[in-house]
Amino acid sequence: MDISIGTPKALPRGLLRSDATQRLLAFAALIVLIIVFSLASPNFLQFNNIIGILLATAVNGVLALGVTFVIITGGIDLSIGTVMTFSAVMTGVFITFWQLPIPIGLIGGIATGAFAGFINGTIIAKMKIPPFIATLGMMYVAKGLSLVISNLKPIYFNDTPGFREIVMGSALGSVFPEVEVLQIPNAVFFLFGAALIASFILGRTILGRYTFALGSNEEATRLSGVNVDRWKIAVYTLGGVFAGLGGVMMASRLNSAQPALGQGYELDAIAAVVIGGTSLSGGEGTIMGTIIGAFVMSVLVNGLRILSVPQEWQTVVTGAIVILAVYLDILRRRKS
Amino acid sequence: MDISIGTPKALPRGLLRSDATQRLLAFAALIVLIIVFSLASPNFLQFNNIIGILLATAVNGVLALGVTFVIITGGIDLSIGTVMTFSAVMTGVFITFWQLPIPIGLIGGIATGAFAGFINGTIIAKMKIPPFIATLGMMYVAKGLSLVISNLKPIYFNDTPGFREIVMGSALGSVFPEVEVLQIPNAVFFLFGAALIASFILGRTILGRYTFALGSNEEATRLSGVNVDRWKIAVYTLGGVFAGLGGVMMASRLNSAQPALGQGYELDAIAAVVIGGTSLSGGEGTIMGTIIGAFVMSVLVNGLRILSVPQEWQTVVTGAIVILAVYLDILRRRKS
Amino acid sequence: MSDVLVTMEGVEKTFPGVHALSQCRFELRKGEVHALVGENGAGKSTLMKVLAGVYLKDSGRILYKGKEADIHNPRAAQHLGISMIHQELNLMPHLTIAQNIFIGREPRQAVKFMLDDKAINDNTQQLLDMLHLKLDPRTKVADLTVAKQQMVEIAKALSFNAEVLIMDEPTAALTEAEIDELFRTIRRLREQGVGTVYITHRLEELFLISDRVTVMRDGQYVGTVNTADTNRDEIIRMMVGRTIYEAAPDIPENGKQDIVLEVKNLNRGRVLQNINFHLKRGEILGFAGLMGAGRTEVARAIFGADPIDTGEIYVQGKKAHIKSPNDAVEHGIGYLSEDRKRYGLTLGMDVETNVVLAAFRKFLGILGVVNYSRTRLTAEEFVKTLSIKTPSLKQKVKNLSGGNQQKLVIAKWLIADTDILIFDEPTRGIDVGAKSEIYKLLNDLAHQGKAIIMISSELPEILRMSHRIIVMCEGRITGELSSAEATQEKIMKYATERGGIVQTNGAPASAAV
Amino acid sequence: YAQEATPEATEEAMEEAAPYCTPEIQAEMAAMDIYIPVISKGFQHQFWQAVKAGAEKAAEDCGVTVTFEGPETEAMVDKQMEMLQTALDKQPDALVFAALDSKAAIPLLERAQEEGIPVIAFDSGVDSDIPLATAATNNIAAAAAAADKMAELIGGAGEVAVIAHDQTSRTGIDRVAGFTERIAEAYPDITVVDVQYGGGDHLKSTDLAKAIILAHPNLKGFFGANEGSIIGVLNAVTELGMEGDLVVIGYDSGRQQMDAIIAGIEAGAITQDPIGIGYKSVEAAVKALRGEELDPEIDTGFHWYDATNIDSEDIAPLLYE
Ligand SMILES: Nc1ncnc2c1ncn2[C@@H]1O[C@H](COP(=O)(O)OP(=O)(O)OP(=O)(O)O)[C@@H](O)[C@H]1O
Ligand SMILES: Nc1ncnc2c1ncn2[C@@H]1O[C@H](COP(=O)(O)OP(=O)(O)OP(=O)(O)O)[C@@H](O)[C@H]1O
Ligand SMILES: [Mg+2]
Ligand SMILES: [Mg+2]
Repeated sequence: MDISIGTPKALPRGLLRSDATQRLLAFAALIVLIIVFSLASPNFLQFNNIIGILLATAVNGVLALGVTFVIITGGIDLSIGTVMTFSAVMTGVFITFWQLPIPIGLIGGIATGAFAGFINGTIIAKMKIPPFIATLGMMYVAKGLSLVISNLKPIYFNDTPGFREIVMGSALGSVFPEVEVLQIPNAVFFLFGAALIASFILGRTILGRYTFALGSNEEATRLSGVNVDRWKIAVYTLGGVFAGLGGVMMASRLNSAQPALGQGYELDAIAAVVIGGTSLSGGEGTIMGTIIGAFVMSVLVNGLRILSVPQEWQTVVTGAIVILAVYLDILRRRKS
Repeated sequence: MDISIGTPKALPRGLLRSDATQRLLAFAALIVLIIVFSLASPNFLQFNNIIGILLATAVNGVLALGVTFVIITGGIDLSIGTVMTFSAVMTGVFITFWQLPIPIGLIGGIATGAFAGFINGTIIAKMKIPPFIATLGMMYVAKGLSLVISNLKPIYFNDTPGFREIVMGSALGSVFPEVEVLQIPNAVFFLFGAALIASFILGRTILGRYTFALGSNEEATRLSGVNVDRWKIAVYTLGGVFAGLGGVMMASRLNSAQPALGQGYELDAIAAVVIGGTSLSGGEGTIMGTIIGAFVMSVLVNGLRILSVPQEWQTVVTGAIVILAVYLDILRRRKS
Repeated sequence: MSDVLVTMEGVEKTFPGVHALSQCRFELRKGEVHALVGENGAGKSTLMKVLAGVYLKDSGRILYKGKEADIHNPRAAQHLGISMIHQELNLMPHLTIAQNIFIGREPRQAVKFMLDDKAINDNTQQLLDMLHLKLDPRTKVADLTVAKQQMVEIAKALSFNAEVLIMDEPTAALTEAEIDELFRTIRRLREQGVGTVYITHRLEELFLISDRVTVMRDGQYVGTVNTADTNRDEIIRMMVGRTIYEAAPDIPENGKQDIVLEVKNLNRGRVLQNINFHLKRGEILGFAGLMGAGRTEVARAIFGADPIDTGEIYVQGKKAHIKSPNDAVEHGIGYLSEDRKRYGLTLGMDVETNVVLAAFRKFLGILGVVNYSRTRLTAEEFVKTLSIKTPSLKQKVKNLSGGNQQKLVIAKWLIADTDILIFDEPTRGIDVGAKSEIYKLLNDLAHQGKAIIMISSELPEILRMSHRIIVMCEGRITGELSSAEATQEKIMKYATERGGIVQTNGAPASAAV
Repeated sequence: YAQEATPEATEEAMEEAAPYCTPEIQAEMAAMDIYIPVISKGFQHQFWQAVKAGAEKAAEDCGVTVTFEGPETEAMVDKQMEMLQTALDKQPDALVFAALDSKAAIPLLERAQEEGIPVIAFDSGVDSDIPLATAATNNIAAAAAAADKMAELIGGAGEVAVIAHDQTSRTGIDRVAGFTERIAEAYPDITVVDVQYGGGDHLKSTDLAKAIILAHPNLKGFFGANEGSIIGVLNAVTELGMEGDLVVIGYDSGRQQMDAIIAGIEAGAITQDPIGIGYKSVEAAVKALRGEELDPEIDTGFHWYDATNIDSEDIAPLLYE
């Protein structure tokens, strides 16, 4: 009886193979959207609009990267939206109020996110509070603190020359000033850089391995002698790092920290992750999928806007597409 | 060891007993809050403010009742906030636009909620889409449709005499017009009536049993020959019924259907459910707990307002209390 | 220094409502296989979980190599060299075999936080080769059958090079060839001085593998004997405190009975090919075969748990359209799955709800109101009949021992009162006493006119219980035997037309583990 | 059409700027321990913070205590009702209130009337005669003035677009309607090609404005109907390198908008007098408490400002960073 795995070496590696299919299919959905919108409006595929889409994806994409880790562990993070804001506000405090140098301000902003994530993780791992509740609480706390610290006023970076250029400048473009298509804002590279790092962490490091293990069977992971609490905290902290990165990117793009913003961003990020094929029940997911999911969301929103679809209908369509995208992914899995 | 049934009749029924402890402890937390606020402000315990708290709890409480069922199955419903609004808007369409009689309008509003819940359930059960995503999609769809149908404007019931009195009138008070403490608005009775019905369904009917069974082990329930799809749809539909009831109560209270309202209510309702000791992983929960949880939320908000705590700090405190309340519940469970 | 590895003394452990261990003791020596036996719920798993750091003892002492040891978590146990294979599978289904085996101690690359997946896979391959397992380290565990997952667990436990190896019913999901391989491995370890604790309900295994036997009853230590100085009956007496009369059940002739279930040309992918058979009233039809033969798949297909590609099912002569378990129950078919925790029980709910779960419709009043006094009476009755050990009807099922959980599943289907019952591995993980009760029950049910399919990997059980035996291999039915003509040899011939998971040319492994 | 967009009412409002609360009144009020809750339509936005600042200034000048609160978004009608109810439960001496939905608020205002609590409305009126006075900006007229400016600056013809904060809130509706209706009735050669809503979220408004600009290559002007919206438009223009190509007109103030006006990226904006709104409302409440007759309409006015008058005495005090 041929019980074992047939011709194991002939097959591509199981995990990789299923990833590849997943990417392909989510990617196909993205392509379909792009084709539909390009046909519907000549303005869709212009260079500037593409850059616009890339920029619109940048912050949500970075947030979604962090949430991907959390969701793979089987958890959820509702606080990333307001933690992002909190990080932006703290960046403002460091740079504008305390006049610290930009790099330190940026690191401080990201560290703020990491700290909030660390608290999330600690509450979840040590106090055994379900992630939904712990991060819901953090959502409120970060939101309130952002308002308190900023004294309910935006913090501007107008007196910090070069701050806006951090994500809106084009390092690549400035090397080739005459080539228009290379005038790509740094934000785009931030997004892809962050994705590469996330991909590396998830696929090649011990943290990535435990991320999957926690989501697959936490109790078994614990019984294997893994300090699951510590790794869970690490995962939420990492989620916070990405939220912090999103915060400084947001601050740089708006050249200000807007304390009242942020709530609702978590849902967009979670939707991106799930559209990208990461299962909410944990144990599986890919960074590539998340990036594609983030693009599906922003292409959709952008395309509907380009077509001047009334806002209320945009909302309806977005809802339907979120369900549809996930349904396609589920159909694909059922087949395979 | 005690072989076989021991002394079943001597013990109170296990389920009831654990409920009782739960109620007691969540109740204790509520009492502590009330005592603290009464000491801090003489205005807190006045009749009008108590009525205010009851009213503030009514809609959120009713929503939370529906979510309790959903959460016990191990699911989640993010759409109840906007489905509530959608129901309110449809009530407005029925009564104000189509001039249907009030009772039909109310039933229509509740049926709207039930229908949205039915769609949720169908997407979840038949398309196998995770509840988080299905109801996230429904959240957007219901929000968009409310705006589309109402044409972005509130629908007023000013031409429908008696509509506001449905929840804001006091049937009890009108029987004893001279007794001030009996001037309790009907909304309060709606809340407790709905809670009694919910409690009955959850504790005494087959739907309630299957709600628990689904949350405890869906696959085992299916393999016991239970038509889990059908019961899951029933649970989400029931959740929709309560959202619809919340919608007509909201409409009656504001004497108008406000189409832009609603998002965010789901989080308050979920928080109430979880504070009340219902586990997000499904399989356990009580209606009494949910009601207490809803009161914890509204007493907290009301008390902070009465104390004129700055709003941004209210947000911080709310976040912290949500975590704390759940933590207390977890501590209690760990002990028992 | 003596050769005693572990001494446990006066160990106490209580769970809410259950005094699981009282004044328990246990001793393990170097280079011995020490069997631990006892009825379901006797506390075997609990005692060993205390040793492995999964549960904290309430009081008592654990000496490891003569020194008092503080084992407060699984990692602490691992550091001491104690490794445990749990009764329930403890694997991460989304990870590969290799990743599962090396979880928590992954080889790293030069940069410390980076994984060395090549090393993981190579090491795992060696390990699997040593156990003669034809598995690819890169396969996801979710894609393996229960048996193969069990072998992965065993490989994992061995990979620790532990000095104390605890195996909690490792053979419950394994077939003969795999068990042989496992025993070879255990003997090899014994030579290397490893102390093995071996928990099992298959008493015949004691005499194949163990040096000493410790018996537990109701959370208490009963006694320890040298295997060579004892016999099966004595052990059973120690376990249950009485002698069990193991008469072979009578098999009434039932050739003239009507056919209640007929399956025609059932196909489902490569897993089920052309399944044809029938089942008569009052008959016990045994399904034999090696693991992965497709018996569970047949059952699930008939029960509507999995969709089928083609094929027809006739119940009482009429064609039945079974699309879901709900349809199946309506047609009078019940199915007891082989994995009770995952598929049989709502573990977080109480005993009462679980036993009536498949038959709620019988206890309804108007408006779907459940008649609780009737569900309680029924549950009480069945808990008594099957002597299910539970402190009350309101006890959560997850707190019952494995064997009692299994009885609960049986009770559930008895209450549902379906005419056709499919028992998938009904005695897996069940103690001798309970086993003979279940045999008797099956027999009684057949006498009452129920039609029973019994899937089992234990050949003696199949031979003893069945009127007729169908043997499967690779998703096909390869033979049918009447009870008169059936022998172990004939069944094995049909069941092993090709090699199993263990290579048949398994050279005695000489490499050190 | 009107070159000078400021209606006379505004001039009037500016004239009677002499503070009402003298030190004597301050002392008198302080002795009575007066408490006046201010229930606003929001609290997180700059505009409301400016109103709050004005209210607190008046409270200080008049020797009363105020608290300021408002729901998070202008959709939260019921939350505002709860705030109003709680405020009444605190047994205040007077109430200052900006209704999100004036009809919904009436029952509670009736309760205030019964309890003899004077009510002052601000920002937008309440459909009732309970409020003794209303301190408000006429948003429709203000947005119409913006439309006039827009028409003037783009030369009376071409495509323009609008981004507003909210499609259901009173201010959102009024400003969009004021702008688009004025264009429709007075400037047949101008088309409003798109109206979209960014929720007042700077980032979303930025992406939104960008998409609109790219979808309408012939766009000549862009109106942002509140601070978050106009910042989005400004970011979009800057990110697309189109500074000066579009006539950008904004609303309210805020540091970034003021900088953009000075830099010439934004042609100018309409400002209200949020500080004045807050100040005058509380002041009116004090007047009412002292039994004085009130002018039922306190028009706090709106003003067009641009690079030329941004530092002027009239305008500078109305702006907040
Ligand atoms: N986590 C727990 N919570 C409560 N009770 C428990 C728990 N684990 C085990 N028990 C109880 O402790 C007793 C001993 O259980 P244990 O699992 O050790 O039995 P066992 O001898 O391994 O039985 P089996 O052969 O059926 O596996 C049983 O009565 C069981 O119900
Ligand atoms: N999750 C799975 N993924 C892929 N193949 C599977 C899976 N489960 C079972 N199979 C395959 O299906 C076939 C039939 O397995 P099945 O479990 O029905 O066998 P069985 O005879 O009941 O054996 P067992 O004693 O293990 O229960 C086998 O070839 C097995 O490898
Ligand atoms: Mg056991
Ligand atoms: Mg099987």
